[in-house]
Amino acid sequence: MTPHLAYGAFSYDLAHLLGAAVLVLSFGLLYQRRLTSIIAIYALQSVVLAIAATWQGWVQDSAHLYVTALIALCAKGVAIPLALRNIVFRLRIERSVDAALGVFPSMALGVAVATLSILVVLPNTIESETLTREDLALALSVVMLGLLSMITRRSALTQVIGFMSMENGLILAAVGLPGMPLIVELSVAVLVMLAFVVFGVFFFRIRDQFDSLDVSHLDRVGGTHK
Amino acid sequence: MSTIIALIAQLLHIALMLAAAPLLIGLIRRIKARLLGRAGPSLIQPFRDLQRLLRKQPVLADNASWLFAAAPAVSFAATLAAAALIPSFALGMTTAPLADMIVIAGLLTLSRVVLALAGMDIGTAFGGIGASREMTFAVFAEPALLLVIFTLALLAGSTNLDVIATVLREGTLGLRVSLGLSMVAVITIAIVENGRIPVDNPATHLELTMVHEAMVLEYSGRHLALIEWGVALRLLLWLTLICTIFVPFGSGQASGFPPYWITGALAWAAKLGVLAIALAVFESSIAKMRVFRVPEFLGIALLLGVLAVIFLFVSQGFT
Amino acid sequence: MIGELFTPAGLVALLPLLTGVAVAFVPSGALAAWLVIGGSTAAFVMACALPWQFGAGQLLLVDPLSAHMALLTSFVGMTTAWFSRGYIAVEAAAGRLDGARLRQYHALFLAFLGFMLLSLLANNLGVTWVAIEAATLAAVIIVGLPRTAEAVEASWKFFILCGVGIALALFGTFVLYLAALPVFGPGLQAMSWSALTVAAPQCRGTLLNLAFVFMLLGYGTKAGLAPLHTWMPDAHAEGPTPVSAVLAGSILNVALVAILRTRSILESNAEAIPPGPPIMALGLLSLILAALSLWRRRDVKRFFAFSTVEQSGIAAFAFGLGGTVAVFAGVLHMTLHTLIKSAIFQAVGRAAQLKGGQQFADIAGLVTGHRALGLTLAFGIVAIAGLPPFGLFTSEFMIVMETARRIPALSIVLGLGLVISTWALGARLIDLCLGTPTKDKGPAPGRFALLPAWVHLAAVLLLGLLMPGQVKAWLLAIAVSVR
Amino acid sequence: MSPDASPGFWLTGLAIVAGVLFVLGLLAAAGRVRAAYWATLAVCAAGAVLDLGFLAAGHAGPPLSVPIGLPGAGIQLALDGISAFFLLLLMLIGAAAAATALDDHGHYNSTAALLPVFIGAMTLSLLAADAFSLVLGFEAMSLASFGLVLTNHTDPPVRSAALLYLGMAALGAACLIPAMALLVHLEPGAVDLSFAAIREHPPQGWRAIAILVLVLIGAGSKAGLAPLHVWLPPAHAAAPSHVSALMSGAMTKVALYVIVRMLFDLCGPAQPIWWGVPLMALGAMGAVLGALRANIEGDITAVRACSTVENIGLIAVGLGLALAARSADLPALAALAMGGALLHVMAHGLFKSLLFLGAGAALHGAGTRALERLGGLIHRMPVTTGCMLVGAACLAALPPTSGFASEWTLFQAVLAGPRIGGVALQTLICVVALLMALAAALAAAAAVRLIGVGFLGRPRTPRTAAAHEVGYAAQLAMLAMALLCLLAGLFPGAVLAAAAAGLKQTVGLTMAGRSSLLLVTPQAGSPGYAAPAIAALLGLALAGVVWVVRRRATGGSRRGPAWDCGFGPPPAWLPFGDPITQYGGASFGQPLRRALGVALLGAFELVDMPEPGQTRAARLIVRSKDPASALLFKPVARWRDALSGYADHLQFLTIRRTLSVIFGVVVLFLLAVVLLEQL
Repeated sequence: MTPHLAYGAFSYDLAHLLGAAVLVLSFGLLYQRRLTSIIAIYALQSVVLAIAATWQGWVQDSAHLYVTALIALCAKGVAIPLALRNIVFRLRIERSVDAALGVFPSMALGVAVATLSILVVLPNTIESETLTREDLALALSVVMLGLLSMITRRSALTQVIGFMSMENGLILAAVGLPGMPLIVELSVAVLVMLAFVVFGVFFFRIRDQFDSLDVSHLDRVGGTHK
Repeated sequence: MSTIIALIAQLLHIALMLAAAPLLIGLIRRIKARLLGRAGPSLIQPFRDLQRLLRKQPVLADNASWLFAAAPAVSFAATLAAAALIPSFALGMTTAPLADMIVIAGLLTLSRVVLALAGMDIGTAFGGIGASREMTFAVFAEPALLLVIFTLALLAGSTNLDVIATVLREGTLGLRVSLGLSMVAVITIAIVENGRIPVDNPATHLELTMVHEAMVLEYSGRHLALIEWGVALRLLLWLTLICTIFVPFGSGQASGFPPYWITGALAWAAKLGVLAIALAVFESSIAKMRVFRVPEFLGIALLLGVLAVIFLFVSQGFT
Repeated sequence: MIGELFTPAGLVALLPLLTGVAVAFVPSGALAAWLVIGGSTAAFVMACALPWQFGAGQLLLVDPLSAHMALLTSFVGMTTAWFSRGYIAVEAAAGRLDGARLRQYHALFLAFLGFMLLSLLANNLGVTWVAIEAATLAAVIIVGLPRTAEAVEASWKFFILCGVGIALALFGTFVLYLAALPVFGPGLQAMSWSALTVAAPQCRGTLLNLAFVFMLLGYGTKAGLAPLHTWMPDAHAEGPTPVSAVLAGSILNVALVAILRTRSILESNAEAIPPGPPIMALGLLSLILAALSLWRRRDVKRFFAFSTVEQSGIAAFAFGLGGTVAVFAGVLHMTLHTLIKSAIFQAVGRAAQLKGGQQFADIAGLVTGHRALGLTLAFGIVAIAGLPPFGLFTSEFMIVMETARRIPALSIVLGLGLVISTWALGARLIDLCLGTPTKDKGPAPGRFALLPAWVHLAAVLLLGLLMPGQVKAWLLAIAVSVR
Repeated sequence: MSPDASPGFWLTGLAIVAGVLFVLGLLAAAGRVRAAYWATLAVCAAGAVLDLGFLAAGHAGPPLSVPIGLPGAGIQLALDGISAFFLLLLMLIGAAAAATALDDHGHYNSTAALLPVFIGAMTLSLLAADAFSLVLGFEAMSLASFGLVLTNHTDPPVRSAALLYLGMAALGAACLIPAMALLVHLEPGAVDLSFAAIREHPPQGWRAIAILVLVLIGAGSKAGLAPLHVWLPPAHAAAPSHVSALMSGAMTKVALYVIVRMLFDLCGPAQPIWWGVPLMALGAMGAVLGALRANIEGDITAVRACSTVENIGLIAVGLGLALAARSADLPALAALAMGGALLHVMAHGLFKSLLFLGAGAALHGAGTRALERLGGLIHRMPVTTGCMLVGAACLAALPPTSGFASEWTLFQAVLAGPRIGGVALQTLICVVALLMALAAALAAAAAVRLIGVGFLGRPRTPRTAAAHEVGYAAQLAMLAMALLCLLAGLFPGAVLAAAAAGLKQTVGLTMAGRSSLLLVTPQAGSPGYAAPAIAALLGLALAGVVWVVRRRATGGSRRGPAWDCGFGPPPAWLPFGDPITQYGGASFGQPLRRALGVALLGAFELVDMPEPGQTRAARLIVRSKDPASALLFKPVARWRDALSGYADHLQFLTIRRTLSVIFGVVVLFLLAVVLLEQL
């Protein structure tokens, strides 16, 4: 019985609502086929995540969570989407995404995965706090959906975004855990990784797929070395 | 005392074998000649041939090695040793404890191998042909022989020829299918081992059909004499073997009263005579077969041998 | 908490990191190389003191396992630094690395080493994770350094796959924390290895299962367990050899240690599913897959990367098998493999420089041409193939023996994999070291260029057949502590 | 057991011998080649003496612990009858090989580093008294011989042979270690790997069967037991001859020793009768296969290697029979079969190494090992040829040589085999006897072919015509081996006496009362085989013949061109006549090839006859393939390649597909967790 459950139903409802919103948004990511709007949805998801973090911070009254929320808001909600948008225009990537898997199958798969993750989490945590339980289930589904959207799309940017929404899922899980220590450090570390991805996409001029690096512009010092 | 008698019997036996071998050849030649309507040479013609050959000085090929010169003696000695082990007119001679059938087979192989090597020593094509075919035939003859030995060993409980002959002479075993089968097998093997028709023709002059003759083609003088004598001795040896195993009746006991030896010797001579006639008739009634059919011919002997052993297992539930 | 970094134990990780920062600002390549040697040597020296300062802080955990692994890693780091100096000099001379990248290389080398040591010594799941991630990022950059298309692609693949992998591991970390929550309540306690190991029985088994799945798969990716191993061959093959030499042994050790610890947590919890079978399954799969893949390789470094996957599989299998003997053998196997593999990579790197190519087609007849180099490589391959008199024979004997005693059927599969791999290794041994030598295109290594490799092989020989009693007791203590 | 608790003097000495041999490798690596060979020779001789001392006076003492090996545990060495018997053979052959290597036949020097190690490793596996040291020695042996096979590694066939060889070695280890593990009884707590502990808990049920299979694969592959013998001919042909002598004479015997040790000693007598069947069946099969191939191969080393397969088969039959008889509680028969097997071990070890040394001499003196290029060596290399004749006589099992003595004993055992009972088994034994006889006869043919084509006749190449005798050390080594062969042939009883302790230990009964120095008998009191008497009989007959000829015949002889049915004397430009006109290896083997080879080896011959007007010579091309390699080895290689192809797909997936694999694995594991928790 940790103190913050004393806040009763409302806190639970709102946290649950926010988590659910994040999940729904990742379904949206899975569904959406236009790059720009995918980026927009990602930004929205990050914002919702930030709100969720704030709310948790208020519920658990821990200052760390506010920092996390701030990071989520600034970096993922604003900076990264802008950078991606920039890349899209710079590299003139065509806006429509070709999917390796049709809309319906991927959605169905997504639903299945979400169900699976709920199945995995819920019976496990009967005696733990309902809030945590729900949150973990949602977070896991978000992670899995992110992975799913990485493999159902051929376009590199959407894969990158899938990766990032995976990280969102992680942060969601983290903020859900009462008194999670080192949360700031962890989210910073995650952020660094995201920065790497974006940098990589930009640096390697990745247009259509992860695998198709365009390294023609790199100075081939000792290109024979192999 | 008895050992002395046994030794005497032994020496007598060896002398008899040495003497009877050419005689047997003469006998067979004569019978065949008669069957072909010719007068034929006298019985002691082979002795005369041996004499003449011994008197001639041999001619060695230029690149003949010591092995070539030594081979006839060794081969003959091996055959003689084998012959010494096979009881002719009396059982229980001095060498009886040594008369193991596998050893006898080994000694015969020894004499064959030595001659085969000698055949290859000059490096002529014919020597090679002869040696190769001789060894090939042996490859099929020896397993068949071993199966016969197997049967006999199962019946007599030993591979010692003397023991086997004693057991069979008592006749307690009665007539057995296995024995019949083995006898056919042994006769087949004997024909091959002695290079008689239909496998090989000792009297041929067409080199390509030769086996044994091709192998010893380069020999002359005393060497050839030893070889001829050895061949005769081997034929006698095989016929005696057949007699000793399958018709052991009438043979005396070396340690026994010497006059019984006479009866034994007579019985032996009679058996040999019959076999000689049978052989002559058989040889003059069929044609020589192609070399590559000989393995099949021997294969039959082999199967008969297997059959004999299996029959034993089934018949008396051998344990 | 940060204060612990300045304890002797903390310095083991801190010194290389600080030196790395320093190196980043040193213009001269030669000086940088010496600094690298200094930093790694300092780390090793500090690590030598670890066995006398067991204890668990908030940040750092010094128990037999971590002390052993830190000692090993820092040792390999040191020898590799020595080797790297000569090797990189040749690379720079050949113009494959220019000044700026040379500096990056040296700095990142130290960062890589430092973060690995930190993750080994960390007592906090979060810190472990962060350190591993940092080490990964450093390695990614180094692998990409040659800037050839292949290298860049390799590093990109490395990054994406391991990124996803450790994301999963992070989720596992969270769940583990949640599982420990009811025991300790919110706070650092619930994330510390030492506390978790003690309190495992009271943790929620069902949550532990979930955590275990993610930890295993997440860190399994880094440990190169099939089928999550595909990044490893490319990374090893394309990166600069010194790093792949360290990579080969150490990064997977780090991951394996994390898996091992998780396993021992689950073991001691009654209601959790037994963690052994899944680990064994992944281990066997890696063994078989890698052994088969060995037959198709044309690139020498890729070839040995696959043998790394195989060895990692064997070690994982041993850990999955559990029990004092198996864990003992597993730790021994891990240790020896790290030593041998870095020795091999050192020899291979030299050979590649000598023959101007790292394809099997380029390298042949080393023993005839360059006796020392050829024999070093030959002995290395013999050792990695698990043939006597080298140590892997002992450890593999123990593992197979233990398997056959407890799960006989599996010992056949294990043996099959070992046969296939030994066979392939033998084939390549013949190709590389024997036959008519190919012509040299590069500088031959100096007389003592391979001294580190010799030291490694000598150590392996000693540990294999003449293990001193103290060392045995030491390894036994480890086995008992994580059994 | 000895009253004193200290490991015996002999054991300690032999342990030191093994250690010194390992050190000698380093000495040779340091460049002191001749010194190393001399030392090896001396050490092996000393080892032989020590071993004889043990056989004569020693008793199996407590094992000797050496602090090397498994962490903390160390290894144990022990010496008992069975290992001492094999050790004697090893030491003799080792000394001969080292002596031969003393005068460097081309590349013998480059084997100096590994040869002592090889012998030492074999010694270790013979002295081993616990599971680890046995496997350690076995593997070290394989590794050392692998290196030795690679001596002239620049030609491809050698490399491929060595590779196949290494594969078999790895297979051996992968089978022996589990077998050992199954022998070690299951008890929680410390595992005791020592043989003493293993003997106390003989395996039963499926464990025993698994052990039997594993040992047959693991050690049988090393021994060259069919159908895993395929590696043997190429490996022996690839190695330098003195190494082949060791491999064929000693190493295969060490593998047999492992079979004996594990199946007879460690598994205990309480095993079903059918245990002997696989050994008998495989042995007979391999005997015929090997002997037949010996009549077809064209390289004299390969011929010997194939006949090794044959002899190993014969020994295996003996071992199998002994197993069956022991289980049927017929100790006398078991002792007879085991005695025959051990006798053949000794005989084959001696004459086969002699033959290999001779092959090395031929290679050195005449520059080739191909039958089609040799010939007429009897004139140029009298000593070598003489020794080869002795060896070939043993190979052909001619009385009164050692080969005949051992095969006679084996045959006696097989002929008495039906006493074990059961018509099925009896029929099997009958067939086995048939196959054994066939193999023996084939071996005789092979021996004649070997000597007749390779050493007699006319030289086939100028190089052969100019052949020269080998160095004195090699000659002495061959002469010594030949002498040993003759002695072992004349006094098989002595060899059986040396094996007595081993027999007692494995089948619980010695040949005492059935074998004296002069006589070996199947049953007590019955007539048997008296080698000296037979020899004497032969000698007397020979003396008599010579005497008669001397007295009656005209002495001396004239030389002249060969008659050869009227072919003229050779022309001046072909002093030996046209070599093609004499029988070669292929032509000698032709009848057998047609009669058996077509069926068993899929042999076929192809006459390459030039068109009229072409000047090139006609050629006879003969091909044959070993069924084992066609039915077993090639498919395995194919599967391996196919599987590695599939495994490779995974490596070259795109990143996206790889991620899907990860995703799949995660989902799989989560599903598993769900299911496990629902249960």
